[in-house]
Amino acid sequence: ASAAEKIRLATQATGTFGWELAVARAYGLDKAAGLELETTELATTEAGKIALVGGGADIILSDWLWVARERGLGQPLLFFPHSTGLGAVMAKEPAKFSSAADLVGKKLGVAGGPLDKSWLLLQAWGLKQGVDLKSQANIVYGAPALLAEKLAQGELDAALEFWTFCARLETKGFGRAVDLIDVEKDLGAKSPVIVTGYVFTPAFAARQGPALARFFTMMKQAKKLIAEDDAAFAKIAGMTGLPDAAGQAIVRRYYRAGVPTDALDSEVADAAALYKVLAKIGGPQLVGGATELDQALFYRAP
Amino acid sequence: MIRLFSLGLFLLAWQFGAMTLGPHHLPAPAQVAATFADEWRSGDMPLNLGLTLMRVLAGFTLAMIAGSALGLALGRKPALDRLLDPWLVIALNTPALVVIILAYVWGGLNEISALAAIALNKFPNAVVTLREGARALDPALDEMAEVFAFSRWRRWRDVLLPQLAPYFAAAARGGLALVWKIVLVVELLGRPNGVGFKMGMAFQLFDLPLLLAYALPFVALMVVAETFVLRPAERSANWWRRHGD
Amino acid sequence: MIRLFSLGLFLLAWQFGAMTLGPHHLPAPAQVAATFADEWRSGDMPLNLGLTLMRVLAGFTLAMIAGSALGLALGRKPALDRLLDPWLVIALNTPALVVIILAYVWGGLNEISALAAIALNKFPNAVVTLREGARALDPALDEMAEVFAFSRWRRWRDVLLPQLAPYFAAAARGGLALVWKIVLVVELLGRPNGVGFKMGMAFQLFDLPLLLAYALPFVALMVVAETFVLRPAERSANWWRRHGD
Amino acid sequence: MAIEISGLTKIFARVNGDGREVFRDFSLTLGAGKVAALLGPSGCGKSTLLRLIAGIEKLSAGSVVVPAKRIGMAFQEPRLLPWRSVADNLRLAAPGLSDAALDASLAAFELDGRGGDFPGQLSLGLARRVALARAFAVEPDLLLLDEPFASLDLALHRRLRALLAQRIAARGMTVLIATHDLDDALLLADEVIFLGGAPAQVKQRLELDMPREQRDENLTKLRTLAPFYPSSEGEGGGKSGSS
Amino acid sequence: MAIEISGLTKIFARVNGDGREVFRDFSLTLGAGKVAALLGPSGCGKSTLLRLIAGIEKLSAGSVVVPAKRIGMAFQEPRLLPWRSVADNLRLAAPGLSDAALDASLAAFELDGRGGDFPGQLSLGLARRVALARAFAVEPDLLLLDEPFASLDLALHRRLRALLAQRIAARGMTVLIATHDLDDALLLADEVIFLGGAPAQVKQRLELDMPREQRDENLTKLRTLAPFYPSSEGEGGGKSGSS
Ligand SMILES: Nc1ncnc2c1ncn2[C@@H]1O[C@H](COP(=O)(O)OP(=O)(O)OP(=O)(O)O)[C@@H](O)[C@H]1O
Ligand SMILES: Nc1ncnc2c1ncn2[C@@H]1O[C@H](COP(=O)(O)OP(=O)(O)OP(=O)(O)O)[C@@H](O)[C@H]1O
Ligand SMILES: [Mg+2]
Ligand SMILES: [Mg+2]
Repeated sequence: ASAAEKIRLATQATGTFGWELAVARAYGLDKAAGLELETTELATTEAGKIALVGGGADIILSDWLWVARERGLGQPLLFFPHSTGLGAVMAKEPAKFSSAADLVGKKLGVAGGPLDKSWLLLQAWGLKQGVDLKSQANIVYGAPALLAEKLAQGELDAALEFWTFCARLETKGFGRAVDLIDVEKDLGAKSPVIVTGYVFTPAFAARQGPALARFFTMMKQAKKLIAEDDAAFAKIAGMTGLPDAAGQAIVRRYYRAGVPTDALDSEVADAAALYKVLAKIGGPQLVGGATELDQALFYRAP
Repeated sequence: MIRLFSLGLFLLAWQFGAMTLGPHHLPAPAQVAATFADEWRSGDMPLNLGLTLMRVLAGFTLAMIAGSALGLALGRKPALDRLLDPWLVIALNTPALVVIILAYVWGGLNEISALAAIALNKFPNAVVTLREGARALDPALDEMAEVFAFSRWRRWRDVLLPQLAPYFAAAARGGLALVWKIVLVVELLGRPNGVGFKMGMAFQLFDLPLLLAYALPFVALMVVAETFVLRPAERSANWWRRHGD
Repeated sequence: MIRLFSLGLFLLAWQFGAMTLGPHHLPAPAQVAATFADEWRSGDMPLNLGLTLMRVLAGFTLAMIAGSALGLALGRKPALDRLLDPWLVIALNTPALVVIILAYVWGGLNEISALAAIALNKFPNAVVTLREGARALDPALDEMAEVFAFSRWRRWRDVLLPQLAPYFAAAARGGLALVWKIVLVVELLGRPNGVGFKMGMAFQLFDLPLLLAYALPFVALMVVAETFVLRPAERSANWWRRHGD
Repeated sequence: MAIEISGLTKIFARVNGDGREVFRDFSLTLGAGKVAALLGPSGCGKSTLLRLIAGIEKLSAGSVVVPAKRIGMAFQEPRLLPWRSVADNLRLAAPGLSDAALDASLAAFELDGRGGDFPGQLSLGLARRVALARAFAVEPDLLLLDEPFASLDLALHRRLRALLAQRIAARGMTVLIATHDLDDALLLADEVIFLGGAPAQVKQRLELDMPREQRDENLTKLRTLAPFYPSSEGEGGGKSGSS
Repeated sequence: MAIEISGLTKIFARVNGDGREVFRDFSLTLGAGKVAALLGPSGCGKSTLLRLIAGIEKLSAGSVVVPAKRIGMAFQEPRLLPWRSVADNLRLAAPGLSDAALDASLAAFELDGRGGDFPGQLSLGLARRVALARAFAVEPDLLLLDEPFASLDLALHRRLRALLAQRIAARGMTVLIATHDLDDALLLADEVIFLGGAPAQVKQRLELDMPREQRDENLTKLRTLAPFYPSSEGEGGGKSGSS
């Protein structure tokens, strides 16, 4: 057999991509797939983008909105689904903040900044209920970790967080006031919509098509193992950053919910539907010129 | 004027670099300028730039005044210096991230915590520089001022300040740049506006033209300030150095 | 010794603060120490600290040498200064984030880009400080060296260096701290190891003890270096200043 | 009120650890309103004594009592602020100085037209005159002059010495002059103090009663009062006077 | 090979814009191996001339030709490196100096035991002697001395003047001495140049042929050669000599 083909990956150190790769290695899935995976762990998601643009990595994890934007700006990147995991509005007493009207005049933390897609979805959801959250709630942007801490301190009434932080907040007794999955449905998606995916250049896809296919299959296997095999999850439980089993179980529940299940075509349709909503709220700043999703961004194996 | 020529050269080099590297690795000046114009028209640029400038000025003033005062005291009183030096070294080397996070955690996500974090980050630098200045003061002139019973104010303005001027210049030039950089991080981590906040967004989108459009106005401002304020002021203040030939 | 006392006071203040604010706002020294011990035993701490130290040293050395050389040249040759000053102001005020991103995008995500980014960030600060030093040089001593035909080396070591020493001291003290802070950001944005990488992770997990456990060893190192290397060296180098009373 | 120095010890630290003792158990009283001249070999401690009296040198032991007074001092080097013009250097020391007084002061020391120069633009002799003008500008009660006429040509030296004599006559002040020129001492002082040795001691004291205005004519006679001190008069160069 | 100054113009810039012209179209030739003394009122341009010859002052016009030579110079202030000991200050200027030569050099200028002191620990007179020792230590072909004996007591002044005469006799060098002391000029110089005026001009030149060893005895007679220049001899203080 020929030598294993090399794929260079940039991962975010605390993210789920890392868990999956660890499991894949532990179970020898990479060797089985004939792949040599060279991973660069980075501290932030943005660092991955530097890696890809600078040519330091073949595949990174990012969201399709960004890919759509880059394509609009002339960088024809490709995207393949990884996870549907979305965050939620977390609060000490979740029941008190279940509708948009409940958030009016409240101090709402928003992780990821004004162009974060969860936040845009939440705004669209609010507008449907006749509430302009951006102006009617007291918005505090900040780093997700800092906002989680501030919510715990009681400085915020509620916070829109990424799902990994939602899980940690749940271990501290906070609950989901508004789940973004419900928001998506409310806005016209049929099932949980893809959020993150593998991003790479067409040149790489053309060069390494078969290896890429084997890579995706391998990742799917790893995801399945984490979701279903307790022994596999035990191997990476330490990477969740939570010390106790109860917390880890919560994270795993979130993780499981994020594993994509739909066929690619229905994912694309849902994404296109949401894109219109996002484009309207986020404006050209977010999406560039296009108002329709450029569906060619979704990679289909040749 | 030679400075204009030098700036032109810089723009040329930039343009040339952009053409060789491609717009994805380095956006061309025109592209950045267009992005800037868009942001200005939308009102985002004036607002955020203004806020950032205010934070820079406030943080800088606070840190320079307090830092210089302490630096001078430490430079002139070795006993005090021995006592406070370890604290200073700690303050100097504590990463900005830690200071900013702690400030936000203790003081809340608000403007006052932000300003405190900014000032605290710059403060030890000013202390260190001015302390060196104070140590290098000429005791002969001090004695002269003592004998002729100079008032505190005259001693400060006419004897000490001119000797410290180069240290102030170094602390101020380096310090303004440092404060501006810290303000960016402070805004990135916990403010809903300002250039740092906007640059964080641009960074998330990996939008280099937007990033540069927000990064460069302050740079341009400093070039202007250097050309029309700092340089001429220094030239006249330093006449005596040129020994008239 | 007064320094030990001062450090003890610091630990006491920290402990007291931790007790009042609670471990969630400020982890106690013992907790941080325990985390540090864990990380040390696991081998993570020595590895990452070592890598970071190497980057700090390399970046610092590079930037100080190049920066001082250029700073001196600019301070002594006003024409060159006028030509390069705008570039310097631009370099000085370009946010670290921008420099780091561009370095990584142009040079790839590797150690060389990282070092270049580190050195480029510190470089203009060294230039600015040493330029002030060069401007403040005493022409009378230069003339003396000229008349007695001092060799280049002796002119440098015996005439210029002692006059520049306080500026070097300021640039080095502030510079080491600055480089260390920049290394953290450089590691955060594009290195798979090092203290900055670890602190980024700790921040994502909002693990304050871990954050401090990684932030403080360098600080401690600097306190030790200051106490046992810098201070004694300065004391003996500055004997002549004390005018023997 | 006189200047009282008693039991003064002054030890300067040295690199190798042991100190250099410039004064040991040194005592001296100078009458108020009197002019005293300090003579002694180079390095014996004249400047140190002036500095101790001015209060800018710490003592190792003993006491130096100087009644609180307005002090004017001309250091052995000019000690001007290099970043201030000649006029500003004077004004800073004597804030009350009117423009007319400033001009008069500059003219008296033959510094006309030099008010706008910076110290770096002066010859040493000019700079020292500025320092002298400054010492007088404060209208001192106690005037400390460290080699006031060094670096001046002889003609100027004499004119300024005459000026000093005039001013002393016009306005009572306590004056202490360190000098290497016996004539300065003989023409100006009420009392000449010859220092010598290490640690320094008073080797001789010479009281001069002759009114100052008569001393010029009697200079040759006055010189005979200090036969032990080499004078520039006529006895030739090289061989003479091993102090 | 002589020093040739021709058509020299030197203008210093001033704050208000117009310059101060110290020399205008000034010419002077100094013979090789000769000793010349420069006299003139304070501020006339003596130091500037020495600095022009030493090559550390730019000229505004004209030419100063100094054959490439080893220069020893004593500035009007000591100009020692404050961060180097006395011994190191000498060694830096004269790297070839052996330890024995260093000690001898210090002893000759009565600086025994001062090698380890820093300049800040010296009295002005001591520091100036170090500067003199340094100028000699380089074994110069051209020696430029700016008021070499100022701030020294008269006895020491004479001993060092004798030393200088000795060294000149022992070793041919071109020497230029700026001084305010006519005796220095008369005892040491082959040629005395009296400067004056602004811009400075040569007012008088005086050639002295008498062998240096005979001059001590004949000093009084020599003084009569320059009746226009005030001498310290006997004629009293205040009134005389408006330059
Ligand atoms: N760097 C300078 N800038 C401006 N003017 C200067 C400078 N150096 C000297 N001068 C002026 O040039 C003239 C001559 O100065 P110089 O030092 O040569 O005098 P000098 O004859 O040595 O006097 P002295 O006997 O007082 O030392 C003086 O009027 C002085 O003010
Ligand atoms: N700051 C100092 N540190 C150490 N020694 C000093 C210091 N100042 C003066 N001395 C020493 O004290 C002695 C007296 O110095 P001082 O300046 O009083 O002498 P002086 O009589 O004024 O001599 P001169 O006539 O040369 O000016 C000298 O031996 C000198 O070396
Ligand atoms: Mg003295
Ligand atoms: Mg002179």
